[in-house]
Amino acid sequence: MRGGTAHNRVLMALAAVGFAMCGWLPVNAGPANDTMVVAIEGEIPTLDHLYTTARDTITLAELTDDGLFYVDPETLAYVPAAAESYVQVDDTTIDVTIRTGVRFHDGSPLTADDVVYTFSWVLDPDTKTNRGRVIGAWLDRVERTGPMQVRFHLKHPYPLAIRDMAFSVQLRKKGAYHPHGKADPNAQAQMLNGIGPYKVVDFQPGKRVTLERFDGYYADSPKGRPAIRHIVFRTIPDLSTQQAELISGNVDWMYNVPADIASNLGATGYATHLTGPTLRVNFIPLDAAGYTGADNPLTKLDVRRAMIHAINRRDIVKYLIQGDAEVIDSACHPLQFGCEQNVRKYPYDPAEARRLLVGAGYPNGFEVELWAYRERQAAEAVAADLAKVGIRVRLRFVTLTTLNQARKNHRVPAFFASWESGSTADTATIAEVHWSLKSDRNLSKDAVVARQMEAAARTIDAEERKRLYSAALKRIADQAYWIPLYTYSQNYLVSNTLAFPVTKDGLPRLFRAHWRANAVKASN
Amino acid sequence: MKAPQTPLLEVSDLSVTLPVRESKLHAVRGVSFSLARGEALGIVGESGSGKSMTSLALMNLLPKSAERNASVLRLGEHDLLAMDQIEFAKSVAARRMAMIFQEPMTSLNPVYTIGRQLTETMTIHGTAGPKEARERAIDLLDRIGVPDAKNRLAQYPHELSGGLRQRVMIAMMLMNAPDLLIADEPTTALDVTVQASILELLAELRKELGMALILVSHDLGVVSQSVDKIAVMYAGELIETGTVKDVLSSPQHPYTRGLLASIPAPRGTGERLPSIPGTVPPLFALPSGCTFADRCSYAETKCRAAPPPMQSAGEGHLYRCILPLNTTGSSVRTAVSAKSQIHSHDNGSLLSARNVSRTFTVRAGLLGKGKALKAVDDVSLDVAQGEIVALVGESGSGKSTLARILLGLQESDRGEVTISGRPILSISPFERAKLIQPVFQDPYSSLNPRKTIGQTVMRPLELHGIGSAQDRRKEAERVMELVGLPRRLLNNYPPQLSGGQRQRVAIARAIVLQPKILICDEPTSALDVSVQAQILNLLLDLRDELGLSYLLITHDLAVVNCIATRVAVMHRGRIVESGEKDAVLRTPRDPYTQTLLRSVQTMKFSANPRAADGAAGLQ
Amino acid sequence: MAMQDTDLTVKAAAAEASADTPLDAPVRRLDSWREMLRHPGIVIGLAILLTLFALAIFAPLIAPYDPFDQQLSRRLLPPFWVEGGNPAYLFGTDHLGRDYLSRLLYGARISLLIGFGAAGIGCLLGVTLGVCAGYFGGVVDRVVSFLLTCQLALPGLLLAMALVFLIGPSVTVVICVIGLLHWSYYLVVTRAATQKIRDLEYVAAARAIGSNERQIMISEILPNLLSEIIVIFSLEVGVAVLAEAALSFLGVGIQPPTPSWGLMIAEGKTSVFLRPWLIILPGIFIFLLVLAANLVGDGLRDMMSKKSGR
Amino acid sequence: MLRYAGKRAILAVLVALTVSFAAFLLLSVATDPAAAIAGEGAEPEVIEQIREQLGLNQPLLAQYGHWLSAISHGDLGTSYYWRQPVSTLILDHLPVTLTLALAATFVALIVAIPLGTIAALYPNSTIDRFALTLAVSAQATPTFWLALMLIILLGVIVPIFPISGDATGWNYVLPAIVLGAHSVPAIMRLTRVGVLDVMGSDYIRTARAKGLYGYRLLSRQVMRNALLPVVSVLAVQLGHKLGGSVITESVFAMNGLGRFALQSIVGGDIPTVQMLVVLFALTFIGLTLLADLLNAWLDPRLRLT
Repeated sequence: MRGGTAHNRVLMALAAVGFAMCGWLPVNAGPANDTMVVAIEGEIPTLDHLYTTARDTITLAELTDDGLFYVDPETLAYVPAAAESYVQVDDTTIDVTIRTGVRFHDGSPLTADDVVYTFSWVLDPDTKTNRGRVIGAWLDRVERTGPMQVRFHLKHPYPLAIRDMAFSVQLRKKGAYHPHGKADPNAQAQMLNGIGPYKVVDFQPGKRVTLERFDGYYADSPKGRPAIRHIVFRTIPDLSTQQAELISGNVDWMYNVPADIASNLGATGYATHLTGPTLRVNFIPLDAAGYTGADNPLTKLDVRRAMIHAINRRDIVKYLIQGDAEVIDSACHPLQFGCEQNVRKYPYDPAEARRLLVGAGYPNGFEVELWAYRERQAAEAVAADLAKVGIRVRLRFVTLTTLNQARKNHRVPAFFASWESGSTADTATIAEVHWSLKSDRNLSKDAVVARQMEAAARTIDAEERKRLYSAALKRIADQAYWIPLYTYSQNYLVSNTLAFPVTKDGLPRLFRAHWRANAVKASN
Repeated sequence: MKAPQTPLLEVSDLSVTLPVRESKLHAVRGVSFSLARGEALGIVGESGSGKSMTSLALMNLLPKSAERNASVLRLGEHDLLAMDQIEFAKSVAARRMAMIFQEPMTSLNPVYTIGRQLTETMTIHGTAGPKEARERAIDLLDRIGVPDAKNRLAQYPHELSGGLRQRVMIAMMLMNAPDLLIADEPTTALDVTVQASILELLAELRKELGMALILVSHDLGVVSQSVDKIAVMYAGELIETGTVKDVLSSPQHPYTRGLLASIPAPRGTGERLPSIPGTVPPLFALPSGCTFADRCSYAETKCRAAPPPMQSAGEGHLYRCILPLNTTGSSVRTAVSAKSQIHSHDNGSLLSARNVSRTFTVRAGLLGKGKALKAVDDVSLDVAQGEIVALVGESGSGKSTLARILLGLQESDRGEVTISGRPILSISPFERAKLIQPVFQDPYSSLNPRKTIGQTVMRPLELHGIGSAQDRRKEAERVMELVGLPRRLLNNYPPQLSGGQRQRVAIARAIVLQPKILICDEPTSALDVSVQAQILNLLLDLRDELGLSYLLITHDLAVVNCIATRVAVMHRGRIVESGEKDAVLRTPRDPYTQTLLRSVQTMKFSANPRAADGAAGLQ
Repeated sequence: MAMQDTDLTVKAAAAEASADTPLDAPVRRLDSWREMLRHPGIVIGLAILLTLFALAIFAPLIAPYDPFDQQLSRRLLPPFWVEGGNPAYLFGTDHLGRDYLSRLLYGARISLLIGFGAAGIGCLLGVTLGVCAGYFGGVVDRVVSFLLTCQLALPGLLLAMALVFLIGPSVTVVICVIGLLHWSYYLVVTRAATQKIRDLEYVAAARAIGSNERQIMISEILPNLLSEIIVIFSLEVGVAVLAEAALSFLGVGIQPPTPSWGLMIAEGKTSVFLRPWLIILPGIFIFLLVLAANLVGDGLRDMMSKKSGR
Repeated sequence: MLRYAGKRAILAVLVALTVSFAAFLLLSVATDPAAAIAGEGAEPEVIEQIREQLGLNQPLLAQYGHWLSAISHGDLGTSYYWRQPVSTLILDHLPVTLTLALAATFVALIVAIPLGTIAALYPNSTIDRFALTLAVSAQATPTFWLALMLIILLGVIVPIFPISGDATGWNYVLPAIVLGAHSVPAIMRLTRVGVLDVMGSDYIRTARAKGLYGYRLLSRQVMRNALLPVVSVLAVQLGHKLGGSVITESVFAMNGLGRFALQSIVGGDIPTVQMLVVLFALTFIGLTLLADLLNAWLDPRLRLT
């Protein structure tokens, strides 16, 4: 059996060589064949959003998957999607009615069983989903109360339950992870059976994902019916190659473009430069807990404060990040609920930084590793600023996976972090994952902050939550656990034939893109 | 001249120049000769004489950059001068005129079968179809004495021995029955016994096919046996030509005389050979006078003024010298005679080998199976004080392995080597170095090119910590003088020296530690005849002055005959015969020794040795 | 032929190396400076190399700015010949507003250091192994040849990437890893040459005067390998520079803010269509350095093969 | 011939074992696959459990033994980064790399061999100088730089060829040129030296004495000898291309094994990298073995050993 399939694969591989050599023609980008080509820098190793937090996969999952709820990108309000409605029965019970007529890509209808199955899978720690821990923190169990009704039992009051259902849990068909009766977490990695507006027709891991508009998509979805028939995600690791492809018309859409390139290229007229706000903030957690060494310099408060003083964040934002970006002082996005702005501030002051370093016993500075997986330029700029006060930064650019691994092994004294909060304007979405004592992103080990953040996340009372966040955020700033950097604006480059509505939360909703009227006409 | 018919080959005023970096090498100048149908001409000369260039020039095989000029160059009805390369290749090469070369090992294409290479000679010219060509090839191989000719065609060159390859080569060139065969040193790379059979074959074929032959060689012996006419070349010029008898029995040019005299001939032990000092000059500038003047003891001022004209010394016997006919014969100084007696070998054996054996395991590759090869098999040998023992054998006879064992550089499997009664392996390398030293064959590889002559000669002293730097320098200078090297060469590097000079340096290095015995492994076989005589004389001189003993390893029986006192003949790892020189050479008992002696190309028409001794420039 | 007895890939490597180095001329010498200075390739190569060396050594004196000095307000200035260029920054500035010329000059230090350092490590390793294998033959030779086969079989760039990535990138690590992966040519060539020299008569003569193995290897054999080693060394300098550039380009080599040419290209390539000079300039520097090293190596080889009469 | 092949094969196995051990050792020491498999935020106990499951707490040699025996049973393991069997991944990425390597080798051959031959036939001529200049320049040009320049020139300014991806045959043109250019110097020099050597050899003198000239001399007597060493080097070059086209594949966004390896390295997926290293080494060994047999077939002298 095994030998047989291996043999077939070899044959297929050989056939592929033949195809490639003969020049089997692919679909081209553009309105002519109704195909939008999306260029992404990273590779997509798996289609299953439950198993990754990679940004490109989130963008993709918006197309292939729906959750029970959806965030309206215009109003940022939570609206029912696969759910028809919900009722908050009490602080810890939510009843959800499932919309009829929702179909999986294989044609089968969505039922309560599927919802229960999905959430049970996510809650089971053995399945090791990426979302499991977050959901498991508040959700106790999900109960089927009718063919189209489910009841969520919460462990404690949780203000973001609907939000988590909207962002974190994409619905799977019952048995999706048990292809042969046996649990297999990889079952949906290669061929996804979702309920989103697009279905996957071809997936070549690390290379391309080809999507086709799902004709069975439910008509009353808040996402609406997509305009473009095919979407192709192509991994083009090299940003310059992406640009080349965009210029020569083989790519329609790219994002995460450095601001200056986006604006300069937009100015040439070859492509359209779009920019929009995001809820993304950038910051650098510092190893105040001494994970990488009990008495490493970062455990000293004055050192951490000196580091913030040393960085000219204003210039970095003004010249490097550009756009709508702003310097932040608090450990959250200013637009987020509970994001206290009245915290201790550390203006750019290299002299003060040096003074603090001398006071902390580092007159000659010290050497420290700064890990980063994106924002190379900003990380370099930060490193250069720190070098000016004598802190010699060794930059380590790695992938997110590697960073996660290293951090888990306590090898990371400081890392250039970027958090998008799942496009949610609530401090809870940044606080939980960064300040929980269980999280390896939390390099402070501060029990007080952890307790306050946790309490805030279990309270529904808005004033009380504000008070808790304010206290925690003030403490964070005071202790300089993070170097807060700046908010971020998202830069897109799209082909001149494409209309793409920029979203407020920075998460691209590609199903809303459509061809410009004149472009379609021209191509016809 | 009463040429009965128009000559087959006519060469007049042939010259070849080769650009070497910025200057030009005048390799061949003003060479003229002619050859009748079926006639055989031998071209003789030392290295650098231009003899090979002349033959290559005839065959259009000169290097691309070379320039060939002549007033007449004609083969039968073909005017070779008027032909371009392609025309020549189509109608003359291998059809009318063919050529065989010195290196049978490399002259056949290793990746094609013999059959293909043989038949190609015909098929490319369209003189025969593949089938006929094949038949002709089998016939020829048969005729030439290649056993099992039919099956040979499928073999590759590397599957044949050197002698067979040379035969295949001859067959290949005779496929189209050419009018003229040029053989450029056809036997030099072969063992003596094979050499004789190839020469015989060439002579037979020539008669049978009525083909003319040009035999190019450095070996007068080889040439004298198989040709009608001889042309002697020196420094790019033809200096004497005539019938074999005329040239060999009454040589006119001082160089020819010297050359003949330098050939080692049997003589009283310890007697020095006549030799010509110096070496052939490379000709970058056209000479203003006689090119031999610098080495000629008869040279006069007018010799250097203008190139000497050709003189006639009888019908068809010409020589390029201003001296009148037969003048050199009478005013002869005889060679310096021996200075001292030969030490008797009563003092017992200095170097002694008893039942020495050595087996090699030849292994192919990392995982290959070993194959035993007996290089030295139960050999016993003695060298007594003052003796010159010659160890004679062909390549592969194990003589070089024996030499390394005797030097203590290699261990024997069985048997024992003693020096002055002490086992050689019990002597420390330093002590051993002061007893026994080697002199090697190849003057080019025996000196480290990265070291000056001074460094090379002083190195043994330095290594042994003898004297101060100054002392060592003085000692080096003394030894250099002893071996006849000018002191100014001390700071030169080996590439700047001639072959003879290098061999002198090698000897200097060997004697600087004042050893008792030298093992000379083919010390002169890479040298020209005239230089060989110089080195042999030096060895004799050193024996007399320093009381050295020699073990002389050689394949050249002439050299043995000339200076050895005792002879041991080695064949396939064993010593098949040994004894006093005269006994072995005159009345050989072992069949191998007999074959060996028969194969030696002795001079036909040998000149009167005394007369030859009186030749020019003898020391 | 000893070659075919030993190993499959050794032969291939030898063949490849022989295209680069005159295997058949182990005893030729390169001591004529005058002759060298008449060879146009060598002259040009040496001139470029010396210039780059001078630039690297005197970078602090020549460079108009500190290569690490970041002026974000002046980032991405074009060079002076492009419209909008500022004559104070001849080659413009990079994405962090650092003077490009200064970074290029300091980059010469890194490239030269890595080129010569890695080639040196490889040389030490390869020559030692090669001479030992060639001289002792037998088991030593077989073991070394086996090692060589293994080394050749390993995918070099991939392994370098993985190792640098795992150990953590720094100049020292990059030098060591590149050096450790580039010794095969030295080995192949010195082994073959040593095998030839080993059997030459002056080595036997040296032994006969009482020299021991070490003395023979150091005093008789090594000096004669010098020409080949210099040729390979200069070619390997080029190879090492390119390897470093490739690693840095892929992000697993030299890390910012160290000015490495490969890294500068990697950093500049995002705006290759808007600011092509950001990659063309360092590209030219890499090209020149490698070209110079190759010209010198080729030239020396050329001279050697001419001397050996090829 | 058979014994020859057998001996080479045994040697190849030995090399493969050594190389795989080296790859295993070098890359195992520095990483902890258990932590990677456990995923983000896993508890230490879970990691320990996985470690036990995978046998990672056993001595290294025992681990190597297990690893090897798994491979010999065709089980190359599952990548935790790609969440797929490694064998599937390799087969998925192989066609692109194979096509690219063959195309690049083809490009190198059609440029290098004629140029090298002509250069050798007319030494020191203009074409010889041109060939040598080309070789030196190609040697000195960083691959990635050439790739970027070609993209700008032939992809954007004069848009003749597609710039990225591996969907059609045309996609392979630029990458093949870039990758091929890398081998041109070596093959060209080798051809040049080979032809030069053969032309100066005694047996070519013999052939000329037989009356062969021009094209017939070249085809009947010269090329087979001159190209013998090229065969070996070609195998080496092809081997390196199969394992070393990381840069080309990255710049041109081709989804071959090279980029797959790079992604696995930076993704910290060391078991996959180990497998790739072994795979490349095996390919290399296989190719050189092939070249050896080819050489033995072309050169009768080798058949004796």
